[in-house]
Amino acid sequence: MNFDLNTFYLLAAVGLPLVLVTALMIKPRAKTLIYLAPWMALPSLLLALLMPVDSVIEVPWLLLGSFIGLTETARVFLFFTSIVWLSGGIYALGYFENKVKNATFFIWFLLAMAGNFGVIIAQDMLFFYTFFALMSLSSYGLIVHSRTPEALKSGKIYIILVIVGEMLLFAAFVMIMRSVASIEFTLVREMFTHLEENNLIIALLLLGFGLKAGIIGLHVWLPLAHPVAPTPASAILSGAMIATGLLGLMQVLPLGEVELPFWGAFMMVIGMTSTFYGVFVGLFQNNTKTVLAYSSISSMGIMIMAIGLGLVSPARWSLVSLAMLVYILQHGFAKAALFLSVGVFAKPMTSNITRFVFILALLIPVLSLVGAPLSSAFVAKKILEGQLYLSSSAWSEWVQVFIPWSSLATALLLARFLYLIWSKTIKVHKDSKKEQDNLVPKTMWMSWLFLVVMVVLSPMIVLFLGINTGSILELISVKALIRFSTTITAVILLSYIAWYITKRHPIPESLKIPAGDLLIAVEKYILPGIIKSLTHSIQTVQKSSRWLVSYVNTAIDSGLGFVTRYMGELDKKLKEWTVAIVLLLTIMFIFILFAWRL
Amino acid sequence: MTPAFLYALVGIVLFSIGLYGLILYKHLLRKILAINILGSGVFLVMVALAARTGDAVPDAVPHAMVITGIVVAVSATALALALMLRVDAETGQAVLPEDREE
Amino acid sequence: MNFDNWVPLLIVIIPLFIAVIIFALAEDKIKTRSTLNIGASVLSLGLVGIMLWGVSKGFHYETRFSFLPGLDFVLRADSLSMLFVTLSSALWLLTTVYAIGYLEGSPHRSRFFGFFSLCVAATLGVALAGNLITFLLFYELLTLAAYPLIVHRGTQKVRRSGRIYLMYTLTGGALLLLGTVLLYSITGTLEFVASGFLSTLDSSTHSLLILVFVLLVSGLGVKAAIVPLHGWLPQSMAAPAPVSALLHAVAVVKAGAFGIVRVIYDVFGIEFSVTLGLTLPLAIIAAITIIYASTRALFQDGLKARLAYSTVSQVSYIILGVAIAGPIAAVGGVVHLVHQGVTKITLFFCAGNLAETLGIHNISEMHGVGRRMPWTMTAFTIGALGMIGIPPLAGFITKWYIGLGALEAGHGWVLIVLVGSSLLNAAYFLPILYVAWFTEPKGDWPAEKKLGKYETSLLLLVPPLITALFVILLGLFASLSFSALAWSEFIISKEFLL
Amino acid sequence: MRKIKLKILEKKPSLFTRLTLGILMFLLAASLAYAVWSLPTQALGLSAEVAKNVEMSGVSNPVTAVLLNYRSYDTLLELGVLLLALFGVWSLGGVSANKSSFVNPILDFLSRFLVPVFILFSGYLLWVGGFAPGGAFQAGAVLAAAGVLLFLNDWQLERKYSGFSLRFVLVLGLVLFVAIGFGFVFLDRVFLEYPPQLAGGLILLIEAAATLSIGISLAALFLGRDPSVKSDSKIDTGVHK
Amino acid sequence: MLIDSPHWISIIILLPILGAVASFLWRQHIVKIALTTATGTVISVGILSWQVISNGVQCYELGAWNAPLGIELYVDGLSVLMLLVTAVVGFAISIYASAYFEGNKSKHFWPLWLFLWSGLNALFVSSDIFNLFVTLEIIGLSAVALVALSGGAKAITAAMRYLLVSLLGSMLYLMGVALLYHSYGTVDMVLLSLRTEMNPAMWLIMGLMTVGLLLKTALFPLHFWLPAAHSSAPVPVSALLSALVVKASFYILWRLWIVVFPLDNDAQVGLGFILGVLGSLAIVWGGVKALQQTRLKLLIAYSTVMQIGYLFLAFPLASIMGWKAALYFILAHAIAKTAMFMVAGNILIHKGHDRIADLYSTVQHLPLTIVAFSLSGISLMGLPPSGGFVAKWLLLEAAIVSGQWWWGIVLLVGGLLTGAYVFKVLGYAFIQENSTNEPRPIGISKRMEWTALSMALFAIVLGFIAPFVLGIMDIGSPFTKGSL
Repeated sequence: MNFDLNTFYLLAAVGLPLVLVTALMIKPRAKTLIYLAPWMALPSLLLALLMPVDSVIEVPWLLLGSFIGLTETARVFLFFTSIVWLSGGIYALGYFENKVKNATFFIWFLLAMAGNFGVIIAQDMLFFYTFFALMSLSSYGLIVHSRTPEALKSGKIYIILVIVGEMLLFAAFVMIMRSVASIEFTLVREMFTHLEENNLIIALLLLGFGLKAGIIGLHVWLPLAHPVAPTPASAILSGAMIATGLLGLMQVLPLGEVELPFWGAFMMVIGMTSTFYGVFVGLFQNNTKTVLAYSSISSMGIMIMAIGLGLVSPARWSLVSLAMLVYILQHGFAKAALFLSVGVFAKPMTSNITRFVFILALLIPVLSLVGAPLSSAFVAKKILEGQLYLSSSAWSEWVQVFIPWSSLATALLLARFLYLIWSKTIKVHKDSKKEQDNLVPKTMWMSWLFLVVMVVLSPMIVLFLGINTGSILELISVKALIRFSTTITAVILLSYIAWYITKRHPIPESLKIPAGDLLIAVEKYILPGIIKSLTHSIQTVQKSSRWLVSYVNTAIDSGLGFVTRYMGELDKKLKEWTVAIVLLLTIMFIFILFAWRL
Repeated sequence: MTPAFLYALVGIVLFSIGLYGLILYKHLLRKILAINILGSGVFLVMVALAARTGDAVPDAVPHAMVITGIVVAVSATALALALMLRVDAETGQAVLPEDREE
Repeated sequence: MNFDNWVPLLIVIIPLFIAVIIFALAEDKIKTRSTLNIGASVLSLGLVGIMLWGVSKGFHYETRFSFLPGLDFVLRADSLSMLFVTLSSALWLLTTVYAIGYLEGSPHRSRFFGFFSLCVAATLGVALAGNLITFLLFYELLTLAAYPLIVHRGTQKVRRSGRIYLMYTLTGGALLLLGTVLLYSITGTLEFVASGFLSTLDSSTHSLLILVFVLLVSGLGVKAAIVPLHGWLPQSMAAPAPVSALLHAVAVVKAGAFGIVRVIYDVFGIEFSVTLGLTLPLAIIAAITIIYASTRALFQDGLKARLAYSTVSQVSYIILGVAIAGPIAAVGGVVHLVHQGVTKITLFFCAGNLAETLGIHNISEMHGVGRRMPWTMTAFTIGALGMIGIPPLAGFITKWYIGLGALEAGHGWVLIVLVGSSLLNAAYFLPILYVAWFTEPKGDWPAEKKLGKYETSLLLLVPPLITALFVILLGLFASLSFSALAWSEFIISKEFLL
Repeated sequence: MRKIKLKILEKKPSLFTRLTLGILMFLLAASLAYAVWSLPTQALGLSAEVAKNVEMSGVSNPVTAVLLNYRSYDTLLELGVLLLALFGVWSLGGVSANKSSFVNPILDFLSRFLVPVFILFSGYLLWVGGFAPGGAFQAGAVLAAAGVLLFLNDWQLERKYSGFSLRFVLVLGLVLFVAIGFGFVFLDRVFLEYPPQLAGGLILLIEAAATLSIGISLAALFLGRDPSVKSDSKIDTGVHK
Repeated sequence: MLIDSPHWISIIILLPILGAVASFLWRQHIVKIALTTATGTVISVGILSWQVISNGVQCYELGAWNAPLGIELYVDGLSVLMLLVTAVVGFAISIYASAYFEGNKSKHFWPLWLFLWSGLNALFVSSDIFNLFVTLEIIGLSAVALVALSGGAKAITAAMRYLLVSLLGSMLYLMGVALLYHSYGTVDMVLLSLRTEMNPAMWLIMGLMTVGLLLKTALFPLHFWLPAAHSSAPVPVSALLSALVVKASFYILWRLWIVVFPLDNDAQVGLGFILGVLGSLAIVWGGVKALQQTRLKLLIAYSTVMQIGYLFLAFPLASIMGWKAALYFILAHAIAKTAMFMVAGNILIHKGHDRIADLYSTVQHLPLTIVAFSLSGISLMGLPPSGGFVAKWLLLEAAIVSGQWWWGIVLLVGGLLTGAYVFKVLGYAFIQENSTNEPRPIGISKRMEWTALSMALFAIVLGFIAPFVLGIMDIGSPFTKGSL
């Protein structure tokens, strides 16, 4: 077993959180252990920085012989995921400062963390699938942590969808394994070329990973899970975990090698629709975290569109992937920061200055998400536009048009978010004078600010991580600046109008789309029908089987009764001499008859 | 119709009558008597057919068997009678339980 | 008759011998009885270890003496039997420890442990049997030895389930006997031969051979709880926990499945069964069992009843794996023998713990039990996830291989069955985990007992944890040379003339 | 002797049963008759061998020769059967006989006259067995008749003799037969094989002892219970039902 | 030297008779005499069978008169096994009875029992059909007297009925002997087997003798006397009746069927079919009735009716393997049934009644007895480790080889029915409810429990020594036509 150092480091990154979990299981109330929890993300951060890239290592003794290692994309993912986990963890320490009775939250937290890191370093289907399952199942614990009825209900929906997703992935992986006869991603991608009936496989993969990434139709659990989960958990959920869905697709699909026009186009369309659908429904929500959830859905939509582009014109994939990485990195930091900010702003501020600084810090991630010139989102969208323009397929022109509109839509949604945060903080602000001690714990706003800084630095980080997107500066052309300022003014104008209208006659309740839109509809109209018919059929089956059983029983009993009675008489009769001897003689005569016939 | 066959025929008739009596009558004494008739029927057949040796002296072996048979029948009857008395003493009537007409 | 010839016999004789001694032991001699029990299981585990090492080195262990004209009593250690023997003797040790803890202070313990070791002797015999007649002998002994364990509690309900158990298993035994005699009258030999000895027979006997197959499989199917014949298993859940743990997770049920594996591989030979067109219907029946039993499990409120139905469906995985005539599916089927055994015994141990310490029998009473007995519930969770087939655990390996093998052999529909049944498994296991971990306890427990300073007495707590650990290890390190998976590949490589 | 209610007018079984039984009996008799009729009219059976070996057997009457030499084993077992019947009757415990004090004078006179005649006559029968029809069983029967006559007169065997000595006499016939039969095995002969020259004497000896045993055991059978046991004891119930 | 002297055949007959006579004479130390005779008989039977096993069939002309005139004793594999089983069962019963009977009862028991034993030994060795009649009578009368020994109204009436039935059977058999003698001039089986041929007289002979013996063997329609007799008799006697006496008349029918009756193979199959059908009815009837019984001894008696049915299944098969199976059934059933009756006896004495319902309290005091019951139950059911299984296997194989698989099915159904009633009884042994307060149970002597257990264990061991036993069965090939 060649136990070289790299394997040790990789496995340690994943193994360490698990070790701490067992420690916490043994001594749930040890304060020191709990404080250790966030720092478990550190080794993977170091790994992301120092590990040589492209070293796929075979670990023969683990599972069915697994392959792990850091590829280009994996390194970026590992980097921003570990940072999000780190800051989320520190934030959680503050968030649970007084309330933490025992370490249940941190046990689920560490399990999900291990799962997340495992998924990133996995280079074969089984290792990926194992840690993907670990991550999804343990995040259930995070979602239902508050144990409120809505939390449990959305948890239930989440776990059902996760299990269905798992099973679809299992089927897909088995089919791949059958035709590819190896579980390593590289070989899987190569073999994809001559895979004949791959439509079913790709559909299953799309469903499986789409569920995690929140494509339209499969996104229903996101808006329900995030608001109920504790803030740090929902931050990590939408910051790091959703991205693993994308990572899965990037690992398995033959991006850049095989041209799958149909699936590419399909994904582009799906991506775009979910972007705008996310924003459209998001606007109607009045819970800050649900708005953020819908914004994650819309940004994921863009990523799906990018993958679709990769499938439609594989030649463009090299640059598109860079754009995706940049966007995901930046989106991770920004979305996590926004979620954390919700928690921070929920607490009263001490003085006006801190409040002003906080609002400024809040604006940075919002602007970067919208695609402000200096932000990496801007870079990503710029590259995407370029590639779309260059790709030959008919769909790409149509999509290319929508890119600018998408940034407008996200801007609108985030404006809605700002409005909601603003209205909440003001209320708290008034009576903040009384409870001085209810201040924002230091760890919370420290980790939040750390993330904001990360958002700012993301263009540089991208460069540092070796993704040469060309120097940021030459991209910022004057035209881009103008376009950006126009969108900003349009957003301010539109939001003011919207605010003004809603103040006069608020939107009637019935029109409001509840969180989890499609699912609610399904639940209200379709599901009850199905359940009713199902229970009805089961009842009929049970009733008939019960009737049959009782019928059979009565038949047997009466039969037995008859037999015993009949036998009783026969027995009594047999005892009489006449009958006995007559029988004797008859047997003798039969015997003689037989002998005679012989 | 040699005399031997004639006697054998009588033996057979005795046999049947014995069997008839054994089956029909309930009282144990009648049954024991029937058994004896049955036995003597068989012995008669045995002895009758022994006389088919042509000359005056019949075949001795069946005769010896009949003597043994008779002794066996006697001892069996003795035991049967003693048992009948006990049945009568125990159950008040010399009839087998299944034949009892209460 | 050197040492090699004595080892298999010794392994079977030790528990038999112990049973006789324990029967004679007075009720209050707890110390001696426990030491005897554990000593016997450790001793036989050691012997199995020696044999395991020997078989891998190529030694040939066989005990043979003539038993009927033309038929011998044969105990032979081939690779397939080694797998099942190791499983049974390992789990026997654990269950003994568990049973000692579980039956603390209950009456008739001598009688219980006597019949218990009798059962184990029968299982080891079933595993080591070298021909069909010896297999039949121990198979019937198992039926008999299991009955007193089922009716151990002596209540009316238990006796009724005992009666149902007998009705099924005795008829099964009769069918098996008829099949064996019919086979013997056709072929003249009953020895297990690596890839079956029936292929050489001329085609005139094929219709008879199909009848023999049907008789044998239905006889064995009763114990393997295939759908129409599974009625007795859920009923016999009223037996005490160690009984349902060892018997219904390992001994009785496994003997049936193991028998079917033996019949298909070592009597008919897989290719010949395929030519006779027997494997497909069997696979379909196994699939129906899996789905039907899982749906039935959904509606059971009793914890052990739900586990029982899950056993019924899980055992059919083995049959499904074997019935799909591909080598990979076969590996899945055979390895599931071990995995299902280990996982199911963990679940039953935990169910037993809950029943013994807190008096919980139904799932509705399990609210917040995770907080009261965290370690038991962790073991239960590992077991449950293993059953559903979540990757790092043992169950996943089986489903992976069976799915793969099925596709290999062109039976696509099996994959759908696998996915469907995994969903059903999740549907009936996750609510239990949900109720245990994520809900608040409602008032106090039905019959709480304080057993030792941990959540329950160590004797009850350690076995499930060990088996849960096994569930993880078997899954995590499946590719190692001495793991169950490698061993089953070694078995299957001999069966399929690749 | 307790009166046994001999219900004469037993309820007649129904006509139907009697009819079927009648038919069956007729059928049985007819088939037997047919079978016997189909036998050869002339059949020597074993009379030739018997005649050939009679002088070897030590007696001239062929029946006694068969009975006590050729098939002596049967006779041995037969004595056993008789003794067995006695054991059986004694084990039943017998019914307590009520002694009627009134002695019938006629009976008394007749018995005083006839008993010695019976004894004499049985002695003759024993002797004539060798060369004419007679022998142990017939003699024993006559002796038993004498015994029955005595019992009818309320004759009681003295207590002194009704113990071991009675049982010894009962058993004497069988024991002597076995002793003689097996005795010659030590003179390297087969069981129940008599040296030809001694055969006659031996047979007579066996017959004498047999007559004695048969006579007394038949009489004891008539008495119906073990005289050594006090007659008033009610039927002793079994120790375990 | 003494060991290999040819006279052991006569000794095994005479010794019990002398024992009976001696125990009749010297009543004060009756048990000592009886037990010494019993051991003596067992030893002599052992020596005889060792002789036969080592140097084959033995033929012994009594009184040095050869066949047609004199009586010949003939011992082959079949008779050796029957002698051995009688010796084993007899010895166990003697030990059991020595503890079971006291005082007055044992005074009557031993002479009758020893006479019965000698009758059995005489029957199994004799090859003369009239001699068989006499031995049959010895067995019949002693059995009747023994049944009447327990003295109750039920026992006496059962004995009376049994006597009448056995006398009727013997008379029918005697009529057959008479006809046989007068058509072929001899009563020796060997000579008869050469001379008999199919003619009207032969039909009748076969009819009479078969029906007579069926009545004494209590095959299904003619079984009405057996349950009452076997259940009301004292325990050692009912064990004797079920294990040995019933088998004696079967043995005679068997010998006649193979040796005397002029039946070629398909004639045997044709005629055997009737017996096979009656046997199957017996199995089903016995099984179902046994299931309905509430008292243990009656249950065991009906199980005898069923087991007899098994024996008659061998007739329609008419193959050597079928006969061997029947013989194995006799061995296994004799030993298992003796053990079961002893168990019933122990329970009866211990609690005063043998109602199955409240068997639970006995289990506490008589663990060995319940183990004996389950072991003998296993043998009766024909489950693997036992002698019953070997017999069931051989019969099943014979049925299938001869193509008449339906007898196999009947056999299996029988096995299930036996399983049903054995486990019904065992089930009660596990009930936890504390039954009504029983009168202080009477302790029973260890000897009785250990004999029951040893017989049960022997029934299981019988399963493992099959090759040896089947080897004995081949001596003198008793099952081929012209064998004797």
